[in-house]
Amino acid sequence: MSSIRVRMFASLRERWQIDQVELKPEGIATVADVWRSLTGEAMTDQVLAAVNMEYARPETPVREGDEVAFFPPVTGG
Amino acid sequence: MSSIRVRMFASLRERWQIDQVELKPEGIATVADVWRSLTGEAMTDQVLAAVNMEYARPETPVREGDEVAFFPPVTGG
Amino acid sequence: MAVKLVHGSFDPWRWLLDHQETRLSPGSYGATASFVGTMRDFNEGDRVEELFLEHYPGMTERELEKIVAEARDQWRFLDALIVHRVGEIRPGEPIVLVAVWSAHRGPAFDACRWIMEALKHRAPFWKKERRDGGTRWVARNTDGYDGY
Amino acid sequence: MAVKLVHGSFDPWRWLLDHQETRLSPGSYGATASFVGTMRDFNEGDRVEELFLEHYPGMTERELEKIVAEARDQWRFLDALIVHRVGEIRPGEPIVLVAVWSAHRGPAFDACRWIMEALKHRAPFWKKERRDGGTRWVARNTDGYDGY
Repeated sequence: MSSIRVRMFASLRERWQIDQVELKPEGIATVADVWRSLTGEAMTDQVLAAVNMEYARPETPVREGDEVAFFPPVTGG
Repeated sequence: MSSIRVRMFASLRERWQIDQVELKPEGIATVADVWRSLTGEAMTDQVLAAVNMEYARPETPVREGDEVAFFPPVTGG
Repeated sequence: MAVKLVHGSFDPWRWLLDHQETRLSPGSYGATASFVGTMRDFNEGDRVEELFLEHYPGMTERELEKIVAEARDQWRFLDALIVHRVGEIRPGEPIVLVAVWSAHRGPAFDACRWIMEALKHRAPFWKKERRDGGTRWVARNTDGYDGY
Repeated sequence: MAVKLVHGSFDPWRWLLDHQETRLSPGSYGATASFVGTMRDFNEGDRVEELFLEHYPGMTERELEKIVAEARDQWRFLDALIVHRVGEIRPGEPIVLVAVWSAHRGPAFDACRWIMEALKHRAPFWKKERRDGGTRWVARNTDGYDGY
């Protein structure tokens, strides 16, 4: 069975020491579930998320095979 | 006694066949007077004016030694 | 701050870069907003063959300098450059460059656009177009905020 | 329409000109609005020695392309170019170029600024600054319309 790939960027990657990790999909239904399973915390507005490279919300559904990313507010340009 | 220098630009120069002309200041108090003495007409909003290279209005005073210019709406850029 | 009228074709990006390299200190500005107006070969459905740009020597420069000074009263920016062609212009050739350098992007965008609109509405330039062998004066500049 | 991420220093005016010469037909566009963001050597009063720009390969490009597509839904323009640096950047070096070509100036100005704001608020880039030997992530981008 395929897993969920999770990525973290910038300050979140450094804070949680996670660059990329594979998660078993059991018990995971949403983006918020992914975050909680990795950090033990609830998402705040300082944590942005994407599913398959599209912006997502904490309640966005996550399925096996998805790539879920977490990152802080963007600061490009 | 010094005269008033009058210049016309663009379509006005072509219409009135006046590039530059010197006017005696007698009987001339305002920009509108200058225009009327050259064209016999009243100024319309299609005629813009400057006195000494600053935008002026029909009622702007004109004195001997001044340079008065008439031109159509500007179309640069 | 610099205002230049040029006869003959000019490379706006060369002017911008030269100004930047000679007048601005690297690392001092975070934002450069610029606008280049170019002669199109069509206007209102007609093919335009050539443009002649008349100006009022002395007043044109003065009005452009006044416009830059008024922009400085409204926004905080480090430098601004206006370059405008006069004389004969062919399709595809640049007519005008406005560039503004500032620390942050807000004032650069605001001042660049405001200067360009003020130039269009106040600076004494007049365009005469040649179409199909005939010539005619352009009647009026359009509003740059109407978004068409 | 083109979106490019570049590693290492780039010349925004060279990119703009190359795009214009290869993608646009001379005489077709009357307006080119552009913005260049450059790394300043000071931020909030501190000297910044270096910047590191992280991005999300794949999503960053996709988000930039989406921004250009959304701009096209709102304004009529002929072409747009976004070039953005990633990796290490030194003070005085350009970070981003946004350029928009259109027939008239209104849409060029509007779309260029809107694209730049959308990029600042949505495109997945993250800046880490080095000051006095230490590093820190930049917390948040400021609003480009507040005019400071």
